[in-house]
Amino acid sequence: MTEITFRQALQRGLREALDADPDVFLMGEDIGKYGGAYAVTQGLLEKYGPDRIRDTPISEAAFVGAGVGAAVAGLRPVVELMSMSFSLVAADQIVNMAAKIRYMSGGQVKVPMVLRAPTGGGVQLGATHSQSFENWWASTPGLKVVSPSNPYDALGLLRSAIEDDNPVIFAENALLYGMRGDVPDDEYRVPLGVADVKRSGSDITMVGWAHGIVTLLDAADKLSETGVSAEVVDLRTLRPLDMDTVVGSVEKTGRALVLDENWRTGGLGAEVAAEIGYRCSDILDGPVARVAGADAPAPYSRPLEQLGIPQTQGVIDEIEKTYGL
Amino acid sequence: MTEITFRQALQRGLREALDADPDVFLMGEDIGKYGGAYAVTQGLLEKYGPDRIRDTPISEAAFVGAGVGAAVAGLRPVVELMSMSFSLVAADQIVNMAAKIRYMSGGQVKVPMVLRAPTGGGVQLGATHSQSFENWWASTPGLKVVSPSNPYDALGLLRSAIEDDNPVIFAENALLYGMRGDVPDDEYRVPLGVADVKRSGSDITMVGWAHGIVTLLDAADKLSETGVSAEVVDLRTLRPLDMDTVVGSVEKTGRALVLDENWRTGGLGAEVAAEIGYRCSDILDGPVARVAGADAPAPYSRPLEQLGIPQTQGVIDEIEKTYGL
Amino acid sequence: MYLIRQFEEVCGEMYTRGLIRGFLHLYIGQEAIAVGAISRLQPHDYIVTHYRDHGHALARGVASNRTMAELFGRIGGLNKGKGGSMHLFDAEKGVMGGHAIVGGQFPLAAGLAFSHQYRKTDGICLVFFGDGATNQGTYHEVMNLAAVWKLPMLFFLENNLYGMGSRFDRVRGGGDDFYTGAAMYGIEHAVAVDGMDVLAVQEATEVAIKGIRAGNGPAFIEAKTFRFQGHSMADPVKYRDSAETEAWEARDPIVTFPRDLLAQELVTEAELEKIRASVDDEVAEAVKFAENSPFPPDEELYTDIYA
Amino acid sequence: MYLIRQFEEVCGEMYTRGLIRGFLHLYIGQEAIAVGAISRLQPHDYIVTHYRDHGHALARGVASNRTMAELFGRIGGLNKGKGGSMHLFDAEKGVMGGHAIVGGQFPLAAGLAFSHQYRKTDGICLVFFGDGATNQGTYHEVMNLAAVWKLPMLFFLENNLYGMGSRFDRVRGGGDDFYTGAAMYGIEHAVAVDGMDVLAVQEATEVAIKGIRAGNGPAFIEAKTFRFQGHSMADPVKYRDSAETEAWEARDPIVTFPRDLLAQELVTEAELEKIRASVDDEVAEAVKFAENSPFPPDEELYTDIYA
Ligand SMILES: Cc1ncc(C[n+]2csc(CCOP(=O)(O)OP(=O)(O)O)c2C)c(N)n1
Ligand SMILES: Cc1ncc(C[n+]2csc(CCOP(=O)(O)OP(=O)(O)O)c2C)c(N)n1
Ligand SMILES: [Mg+2]
Ligand SMILES: [Mg+2]
Repeated sequence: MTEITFRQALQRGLREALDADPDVFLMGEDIGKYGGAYAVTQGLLEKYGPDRIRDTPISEAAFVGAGVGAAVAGLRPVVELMSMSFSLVAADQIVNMAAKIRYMSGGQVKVPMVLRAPTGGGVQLGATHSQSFENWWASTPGLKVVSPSNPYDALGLLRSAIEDDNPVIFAENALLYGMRGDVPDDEYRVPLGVADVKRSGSDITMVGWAHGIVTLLDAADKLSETGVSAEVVDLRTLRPLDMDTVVGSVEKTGRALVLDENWRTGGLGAEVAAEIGYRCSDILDGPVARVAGADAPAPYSRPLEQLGIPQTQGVIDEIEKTYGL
Repeated sequence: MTEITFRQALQRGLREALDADPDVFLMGEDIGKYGGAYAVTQGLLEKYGPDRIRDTPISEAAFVGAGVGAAVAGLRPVVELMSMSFSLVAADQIVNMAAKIRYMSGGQVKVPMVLRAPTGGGVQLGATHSQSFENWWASTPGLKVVSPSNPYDALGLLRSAIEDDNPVIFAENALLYGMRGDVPDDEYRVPLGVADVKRSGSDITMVGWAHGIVTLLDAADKLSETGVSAEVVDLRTLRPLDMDTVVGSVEKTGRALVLDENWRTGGLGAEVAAEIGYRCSDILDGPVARVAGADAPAPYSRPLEQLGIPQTQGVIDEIEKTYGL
Repeated sequence: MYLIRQFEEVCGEMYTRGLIRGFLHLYIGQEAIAVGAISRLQPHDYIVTHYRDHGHALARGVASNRTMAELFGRIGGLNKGKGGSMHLFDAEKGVMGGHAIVGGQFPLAAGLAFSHQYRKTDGICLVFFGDGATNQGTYHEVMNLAAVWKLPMLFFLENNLYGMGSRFDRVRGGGDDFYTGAAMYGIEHAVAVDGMDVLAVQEATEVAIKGIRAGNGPAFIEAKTFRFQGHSMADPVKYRDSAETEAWEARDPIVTFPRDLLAQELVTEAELEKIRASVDDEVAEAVKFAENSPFPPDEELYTDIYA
Repeated sequence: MYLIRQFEEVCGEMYTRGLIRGFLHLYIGQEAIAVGAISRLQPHDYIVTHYRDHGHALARGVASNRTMAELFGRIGGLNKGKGGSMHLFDAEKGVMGGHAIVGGQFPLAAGLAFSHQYRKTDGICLVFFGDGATNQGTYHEVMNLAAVWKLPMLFFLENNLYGMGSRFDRVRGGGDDFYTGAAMYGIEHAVAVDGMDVLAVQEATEVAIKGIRAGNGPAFIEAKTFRFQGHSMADPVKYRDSAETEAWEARDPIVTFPRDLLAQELVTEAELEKIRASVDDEVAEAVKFAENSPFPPDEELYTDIYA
């Protein structure tokens, strides 16, 4: 066990993959000489050279699609977008190319590619730079989507993602890069598609992912002070969704709340809530509560921005409102 | 009253707007000389001339964004995409520009633009050409999204959309272009954001939109044969959602099914189901049933494609499974 | 070339009979390009193209019967019927699609070319596209990327003058020649060639590929050509006059090439007849194969989504 | 120019003090461009720019105090604090943003230019962008669209040699000059100008705009310049050596322009001092104004989403 940051966990995963497999290479804007906008790739150019750590022009559609091409040819590209917000200019390549080329070809090719990107809001970057489009990519057949909530999962999921033969969107909430956590020294994996109970409890199941888990664990702490025992389920993978783990938890607690930090309407949180509602209707003690980000573009001004992001108290209030706990 | 097709209804709406307001102009690929890929704009170039009916290069990002610019300057562009599937190459302009420019500017500008596009699958165009991204645009604050199910609504909604001061995504299910229906000769409007009960019933509320309404009405017919009285609610507008009408209906029937023809996971149907589940938990006689398109890229082959699209029998089966009706 | 022509003619028929559906874009008139260019490839080279892709597949030697079965949406098709006309794949032959989003194929092609460079082989990627596709941003982004990275990539523009109903000069600010723009990206080898002349295409491709394999980076060829029919089967072709079409039809490679061969006595009328007959047979067999191939079983809806 | 410089220096301080947050991109070193170019506009012309936008706003006469308040995220800011540094708007003055998606501003600018054309006014739209932005597809698509439609649009490239940490020659296949590429799109008037020389910029802009207003269609100016500081406040600037920076700093327009004026006796040191003092006051006042402006009230989260 070593305590490292989320950023270091990712860096370790990248280094291991580069060491282990010559087919792995990295590509993205300013990941080399500049060291990466969020410094995840710092030092890699010096160690692995420009053939494997490739700075790209500001041409997201081109280099995301080039990643697909390289993957189809059997390489294992790990592509970095400077922000998930910029995935929109590459949306067609992600949704129509990465996700579908295997299916359209009748299974003749596969796309072992990872597309990493910092995601989320909360640091006053404004409306165009604070978005979490992994919610959309998670509704796209052909893609896998993960979004870890701590250094352990970040490393374990990154290992699995790079080894996976499918296009994996790896969404890194930028608020977490500095988070510290214990990580084993051995080569563990966190499998894709498996949710994780981050805290067990008996009164209510609170489901979330990524930075939302920080909020939920905090809420669970606060709730325990008033005698409410909350279980926190971390989805970790947004596609495929591990609804069995979620449902298993709700079957135990009889109550459920889903936290989605992105826009409320049509977010992934709605999917999770609808599924819980369907599969647990017999045992639920009330409706599935939802807490989500404001249905508004992200404002720059700090107090407004914070108001739009789900906070601990909002979670507690919603539980009180829905279940009277 | 005149019986016209869905296509003619749209054409009438466009002509009226062009006649009424010199600030209205049309732009899109091959809408002029070619007459439009789905012939909606046929004859308009001849009547209104190339200044107002503008053929564009195959540059969706450029001309969608140019529409935003023209709208910001006070014109009222009606922009056509040849297919909603192509909206992805303009995704950034739709989501980061059309939807946000007003908010980011602190309300200094507005975007009175309509973005029309044929949408949906079912005619063997394959995975890249059969998609309904209005589901995503409907989760984007700043946009309005409509998708009519018949000629009457198509004309009424188009009139409202063109007069609206916000960016409106106008999703035209391509299967409906030939549908005939009665349309009043007067200048009625269908307001944005108001759902419509297309058939009333007492046993179950079936919610859908666009081509899904054809399926639901058919299912309601079949259900009535076995004595089940189904109410069909047509959302018509996907953003803002008129959940009050939906909830009002469910309060009456005590049962609900949501039909979303697009991919099941993370679709708009999940949002509607989650909200019904939340707001109607006291009165629901069971969980909110969901029927949706297959979570798969659209295959070309007809039998496979049809298998992936919700059919009448699938709706009936789901109701039977969920409610035993 | 004649195989492609005959195949396409029959496809048109099959579409009218409802056996092929969706969008069908025929390659009729442009055959000299696919045949001339693709004949210069090595087996480890890649081909990427757009939705007007039958000609490229056939020129690469992809089985005509499995191609027809694909258009019929049958399990015996190249893509098990899942791709259809616009998305033909034959990975073993390096045919990496058939892409129906205009301009969507450029980035993929860059990545395939990159794989050759990364692995230090002498392979290349040949990417076909139309005049209309040059107005997509990906064209620009990938031309630049290929140039900066010196990717082994041959950009092959089939300039048939129209993108659907839009003549290029109505939607393009630049002049009549597209190839001259390549220099702006630092793509040094860029030429135009007569797309109705299969030998000229072959020659131009040979030269371009030699430079690419030598490590000179990407090259660009613009072939001037014409599609004799509508954009797709749905197109009534009202946007151009017949004089233009007739002028091009007079240069039909399916007519002119055999005529030249005959004139130079490199082939006899009898030999030509034999070739034509065998091609006609092959295409008829392809239709039979397609008709006899079953539709994909239901479970295929959910296979091939993930590896 | 000195107003911009002083404003930016103070912004840097305010950022360090935590009063400005998010991304902050300073315009220091490039002042001659905004001032030279924007001085040639008429009131009904539009300006569209990217995230490095303070200079353009100030040069257009946008109130410095409301600009500072915007950076502070206050209700008295240009955009009520909702936009921040990267998204400055002043619609009354035709400043249509500040856009933070690289290349995202091109289509908007085309539409604004189109509105002038459609209404048959002589107005234009001036769009600023960086060297890095030329690698986005929208650049290409809009250059072409503007040329085909002859839009009254001035493309103004501020070539400061770097896009974040990438020197242009590491990410661009073309040569050192960008402006030469405009001809490929059919943009006839395209020139380069010394971006450190405010009078040269003014002159070049004057000429370009004259042609645009005369109905000649779009024009293109490339100004060679340099940002003296990092890309944003987060940038430690490890990717370039100080010699390059120093060479450019020696040509600092804030130093050279007054020096030239003094040499030509067009201004006295005392007059300059007076200007500087008044600018310093204005910026200090702007900070005060910003500090005293309250944060937006909670309900502002949900206003301005829809009209
Ligand atoms: C992004 C996108 N926009 C529009 C279309 C519709 N479309 C399909 S083919 C085509 C014309 C393309 O013309 P060109 O590139 O010249 O190729 P050609 O058909 O002439 O071979 C258009 C507009 C599309 N498939 N994708
Ligand atoms: C689509 C997109 N990709 C990447 C970024 C991140 N980014 C912001 S500015 C920038 C560099 C742009 O350089 P340039 O256009 O030369 O302008 P400069 O900063 O030099 O003024 C990058 C990569 C972004 N904002 N948008
Ligand atoms: Mg063409
Ligand atoms: Mg720059």
